[in-house]
Amino acid sequence: MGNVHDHAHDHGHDHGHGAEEEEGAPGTTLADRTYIPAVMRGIKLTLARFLQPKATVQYPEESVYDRGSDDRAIGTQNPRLRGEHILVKDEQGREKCVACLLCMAACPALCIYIEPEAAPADWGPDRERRPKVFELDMLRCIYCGYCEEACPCDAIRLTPKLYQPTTSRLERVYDKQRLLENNQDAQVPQRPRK
Amino acid sequence: MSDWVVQAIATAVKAGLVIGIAMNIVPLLIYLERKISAYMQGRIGPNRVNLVLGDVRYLLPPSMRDAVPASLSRFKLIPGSLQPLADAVKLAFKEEIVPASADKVLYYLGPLVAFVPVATALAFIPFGTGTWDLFGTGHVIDLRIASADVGVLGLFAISSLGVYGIAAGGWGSGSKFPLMGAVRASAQMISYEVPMGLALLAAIATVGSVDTQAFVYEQATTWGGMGWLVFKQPLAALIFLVAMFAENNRLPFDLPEAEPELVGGYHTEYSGLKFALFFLGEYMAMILMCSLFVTIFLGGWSLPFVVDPSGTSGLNALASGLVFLAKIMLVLNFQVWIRWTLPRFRYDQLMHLGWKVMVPLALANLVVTAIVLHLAA
Amino acid sequence: MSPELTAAPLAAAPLARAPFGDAAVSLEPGLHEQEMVINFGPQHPAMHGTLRLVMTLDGEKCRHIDPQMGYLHTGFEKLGEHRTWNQFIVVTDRMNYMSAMANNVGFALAVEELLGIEVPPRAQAIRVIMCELSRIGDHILGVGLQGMDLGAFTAMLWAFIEREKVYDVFELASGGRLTTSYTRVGGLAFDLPEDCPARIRAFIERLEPVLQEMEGMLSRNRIFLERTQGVGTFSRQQAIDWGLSGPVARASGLDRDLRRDRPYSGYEQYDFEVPVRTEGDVYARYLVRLAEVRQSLRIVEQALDRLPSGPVNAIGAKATLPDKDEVYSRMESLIQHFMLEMPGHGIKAPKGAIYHATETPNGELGWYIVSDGTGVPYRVRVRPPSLYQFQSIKPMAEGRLVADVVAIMSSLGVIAGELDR
Amino acid sequence: MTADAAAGPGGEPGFTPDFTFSIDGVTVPAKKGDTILKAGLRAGKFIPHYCWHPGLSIAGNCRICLVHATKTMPPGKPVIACATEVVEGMEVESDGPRTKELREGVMEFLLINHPLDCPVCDQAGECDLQQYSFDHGRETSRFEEEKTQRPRKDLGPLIRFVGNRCIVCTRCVRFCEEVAGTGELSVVNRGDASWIDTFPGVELDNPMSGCVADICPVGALLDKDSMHSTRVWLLRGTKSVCAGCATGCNVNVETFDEKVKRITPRENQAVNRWWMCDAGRLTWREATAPARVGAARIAGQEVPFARALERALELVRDASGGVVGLTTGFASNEELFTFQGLVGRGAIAAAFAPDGATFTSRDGFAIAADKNPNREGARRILGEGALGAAGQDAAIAALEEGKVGLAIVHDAAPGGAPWSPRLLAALGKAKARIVLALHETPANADALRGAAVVLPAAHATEKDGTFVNAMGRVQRVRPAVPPPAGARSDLDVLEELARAAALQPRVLSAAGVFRRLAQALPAQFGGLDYNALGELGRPAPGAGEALLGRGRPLPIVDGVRSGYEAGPVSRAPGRADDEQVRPSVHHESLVGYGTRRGDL
Repeated sequence: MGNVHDHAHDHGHDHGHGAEEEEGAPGTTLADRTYIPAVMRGIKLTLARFLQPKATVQYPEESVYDRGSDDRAIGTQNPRLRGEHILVKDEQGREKCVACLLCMAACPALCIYIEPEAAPADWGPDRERRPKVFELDMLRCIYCGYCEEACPCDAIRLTPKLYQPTTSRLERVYDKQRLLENNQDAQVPQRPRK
Repeated sequence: MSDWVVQAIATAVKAGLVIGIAMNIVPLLIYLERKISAYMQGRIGPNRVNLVLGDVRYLLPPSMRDAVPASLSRFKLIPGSLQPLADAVKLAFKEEIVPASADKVLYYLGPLVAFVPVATALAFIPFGTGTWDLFGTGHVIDLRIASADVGVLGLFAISSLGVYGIAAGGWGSGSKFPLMGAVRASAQMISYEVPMGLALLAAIATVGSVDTQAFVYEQATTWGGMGWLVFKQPLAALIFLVAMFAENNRLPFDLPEAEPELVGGYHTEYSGLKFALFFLGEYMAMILMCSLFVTIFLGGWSLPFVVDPSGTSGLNALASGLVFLAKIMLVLNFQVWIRWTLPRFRYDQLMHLGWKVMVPLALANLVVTAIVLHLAA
Repeated sequence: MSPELTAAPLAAAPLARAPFGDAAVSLEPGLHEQEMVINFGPQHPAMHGTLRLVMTLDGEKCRHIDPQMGYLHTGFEKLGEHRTWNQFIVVTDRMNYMSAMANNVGFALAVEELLGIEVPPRAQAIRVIMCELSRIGDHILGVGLQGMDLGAFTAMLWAFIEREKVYDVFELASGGRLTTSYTRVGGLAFDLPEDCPARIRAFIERLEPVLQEMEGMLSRNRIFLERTQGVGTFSRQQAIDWGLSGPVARASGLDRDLRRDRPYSGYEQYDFEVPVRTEGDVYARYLVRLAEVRQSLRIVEQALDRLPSGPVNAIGAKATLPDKDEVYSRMESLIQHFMLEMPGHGIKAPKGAIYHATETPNGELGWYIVSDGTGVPYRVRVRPPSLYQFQSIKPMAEGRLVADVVAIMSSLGVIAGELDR
Repeated sequence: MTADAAAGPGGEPGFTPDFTFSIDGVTVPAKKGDTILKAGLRAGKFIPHYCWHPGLSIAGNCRICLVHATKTMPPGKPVIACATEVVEGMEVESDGPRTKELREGVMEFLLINHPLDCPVCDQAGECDLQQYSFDHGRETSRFEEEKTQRPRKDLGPLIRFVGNRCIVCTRCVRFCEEVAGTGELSVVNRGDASWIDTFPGVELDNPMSGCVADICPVGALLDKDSMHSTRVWLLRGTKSVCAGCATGCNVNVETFDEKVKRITPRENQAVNRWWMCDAGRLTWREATAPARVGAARIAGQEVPFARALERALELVRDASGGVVGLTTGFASNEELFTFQGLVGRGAIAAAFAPDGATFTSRDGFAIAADKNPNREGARRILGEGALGAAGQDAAIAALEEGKVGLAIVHDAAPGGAPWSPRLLAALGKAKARIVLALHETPANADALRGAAVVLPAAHATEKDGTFVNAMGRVQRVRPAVPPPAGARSDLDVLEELARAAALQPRVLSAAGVFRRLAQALPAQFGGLDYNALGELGRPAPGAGEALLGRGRPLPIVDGVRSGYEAGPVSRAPGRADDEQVRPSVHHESLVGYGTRRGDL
């Protein structure tokens, strides 16, 4: 593999012209002409790979986040991963969303539909509005996170949970209830802004 | 019982055995190929299709069952080992699509012609000793199906028919990519039969016979059992090996299929069981060619200290068969290994290599062999 | 279009069910002609994405090539007229999906130049890191795909493993792997996580052995050399004439790199070289890509070494969203947040037009943006490097063998999503 | 009014500059007595302002319009552009670093006590506070202390007050004082505790009270009718005309998702200045009222619209004997003209909604007692003979003769047209009857019952056409939402019927019908071009200055105090979307009133 190394390390001064000419054009030696060195080198490399750890992640059983950090850049659950949405509840169990419709406006995929309504009287004076309808079409959603970014109330967040397959399209349209219950137990930190 | 009856029965048994084993090597080979390529590429390969034989804890007395963790208790075969079966089932249930512009007769004939001659040619391969005394009854069984004296030539003649299947399939598909694949296959076959034959000639000259058993016997009895032609005729062996890759349409010579260029080559338009038959034929051809290579250059079923070339015991015969199988598998794996390592030749380069490099080399080798043999004689 | 091209498919004979032997009637026209018109794509293993080459073949030889586009037309440019400046960034992800980050940065830079916003140094450095990582990802996979199109499947999968690691870094920073949407006009969506620089370092340290492996598989492999050297040769003048840019142009001796010649995002601070070769063939493109990966590694290392601290969004320009804590507690910030998010308000670019180009992995990605002073662009026109590279396949590959067309095609690095826009 | 066309919104007819001065180096013409702000606006130089409104007196209390100007006393002191008269040669700096600093300071003060309400505030998106803070204010706040708290309450049936958002610009106070003339509002308390309130025992219930929500530059005063229903950035405005009365206020019909969300006034100095009445604001609810005829019927059975129209066409084709037509003052000019052609020589009777409440504001804005948006148009097209009792008598006579083969009833009046019981009874004598109806109420139930075909008629928010207001001004009404499911607009239907009757070769658009109309009736509509009507309309021949509400007073009936009781909505029995409306006496009373409509 010596000549391979030589070639690999000439990049610093290799300004394109004639690094190969100095050491003889690659593949022109008599040995190279027989193809045998290339075959042997290839076999050596593939054999080395044969014995190395494998990159495959057995997805449903394990995820990239289970891998040790030596192997992948991600070794732990990535809090920034943009997965399915949740609607956050406040301390009293009410949805935090006040139906300001900023997420609907910010969404580049136009997948959010909200109808506002006045909050029930017993919610007190601090809560005037709430969403009557909050629908998120997960099939249209591109998981860009703009809704979370736009939310001035920390009401909608993207969780690192990736979506599960469903058998009908309708199931992928999440209503308010589903968004409120979706992955609610998981502690989803708020994505940092700056 | 007269000898011919015994021989007739034995031939039938041998035929069943050879075809059965060859057909069973194919799924094994497919599995190995997938696994080896996966491991080389940093993947795991097929590991989902298993035969789960139930919970082995139920073999234990009830009081001991809890001691074994559930995860350990489920007995599985080698992970993914049933993948070829799953593939076969899948292919069997796939829709058979026949292109509207296909020439139906050729289209249906193609896969058959690709498969049958290859399976037939296996008849000439000696898969064990030729001197097994059947359970001491005095009936000497030759462990090959057809004990023809012209085995090598016959084998060579019949196996070459396989390309007609590819040509017929490619032409009969009535489509452009398969046509190109078929033309490439025919040209490639012609180009590489020549050096292959010439290399074989050198081997035949060295051995002095065209009988396949004679080839093995010669190798097993000279140079202390290691008189394999790969040592006596290294250049011929190399040429034969390279030509073998080309004959089998394996990388770096897989031009008739060449996915990035011809989509699927001659089998682009095939689906379902017809495709499976092509697939099977291709792998059978690999087995055939590897058997031939083993027989001619790697000493066939012989191995010093393991197989006695003229032994008559049943154990010896069995050992010879296993040695033969092991050698085939080694060569097959080599073929797989090369396939996943190298890039593909271009059409003109392939021709260049065949006609301008390998044919002269093989000729020269033949001449040198002749001279050496003449001088030795 | 040549007469053969038009004549052959049109003279369609009825697909009569012919008796055996009379194949002349049953087979479609073209099989019996001296020249055969063959469709490479839009569904073809070697046409990455949905590209189409209509080729007239004389045996294995390719007489004419008619490159056709439009099979992945997504209307990105038109979408630009209906999305706000920041909303369009998610669209840029999907243009060249091999290097989403570079597209993000390119568009953000163009808008910032239109608005006259100066991005803080930390954001610039992070953008450089991300651009170079996406270049690494693109080139290493491009090299691998070049191998795959020549039959070396294994090298491609090795490349994919490394590309996934690049995506790991992207995911760590932005939360998205392929569609990163990481930049914003005036900065970035968020700062790098604390452990990200260390992880990037770990990744680039482990990349060198892999590069050597790839080279071992391909660079001195005689089969690979025979397939690539002298194939698809383009002279420097031809590269200029055909509007080529990026690694393809540099392989033809066109010493041009916007990072060096027209620095943006602080590229002038970094010490790197622009690999140029003169051969202009497929092999030269391969070597240029590999050399560029190493240069990118150098840039990333330097950028990590001197990663400045500070904010990642322009302060005071009224174009970036305020910090969330401020939004929850301060009226001015809340108003700014609302104004930037509400349709019809937000970033109002001044009237005018701008062309801003960046050196993306594929070449010069230019953005011509016309603003009419409203919250959305009046026109977004993209100069995709792929377009010019795709059309240059005609002079490159005509007269060569089919297998060469495939080799040339994969050496151009054409991305259909970027090409068709 | 000849100079009318030249006067766009905010434009001044006959402006002749007396001298020039300069703003930011740009020379601007001005009249003696102009303020900097006004002269600047006229020249297209915008200076931010909260408390200043072109229709109100100058208060000068918000201070956001501070500029630097020469020739002021004392020199060098920043002045408020809204209250400073320009003098010749004055040099104003409104866009420099010094001004920026001033505005930044003012914005900081204004926002100190402003609550973080943007997410729940309906003003967000059209809020001057947001706009100026973004354009001129600081990027973040330095204020650390507690914000003051002020009450939130309902000031009147339509208006909700959110005290914390108020910047005490007093636009609303001045509006009630100077425009409405009712003077319910005042600033109470002082300093940072001051807020807007009604005088004790008084409600903000003048007939124009909704306008205070329009002119409020922040979200302190909100229209309860549309509160929490949508967001302003989603709304698509359609420039149309209010069909609530004969004044014909210019309005924006604002819709989202093909539903009307609110109606806001549109400036037209010749008609409604910047205002509109509360009743007109609510007219859009007529279109969603439960009484709405939502589907076509054949002999009482609901059928798809296309089938009913087919049946109607058959009836017209097969009609033998005379034709009688009944229409209303709610039909557009084009509908009336086509209708007239369709009925031909048969009798036409046009019924008009009875006069209702009226109101004339202190600044001359008037709610007409005539609740028909197009009585003037009907008079001009059908002639006096068809109107009122005369027309009805003629129709009754024709019907009772028994030779009428087909009666066509076009009832676009909300709440049903007030036909006389005799006429309704006589309708039964026609062999067949086609009815286009907006609402089905006790008033017109007899007309619908027994009709061969009933087709849904379009509401004013669904129409394309023109109305002539009481002052003789032809104004365009534009469709903001589509008619009910599957239906086609009235004009379309009438045109199809006319074609089926072989009266005309083809179906025309409203523009085409208007062209025919203008040619056929030169004395009434001559010289008018549909497309040249523009956003503000044009006076029809004979309208003249005298008709424009100054010379000849509008017919006014006194005695009904509240404007809410005046509009046609009061005749619409019940409303849809009731849960959308905040509970208030006002809306409840409307419902109750509507059911007693027949007593009017």
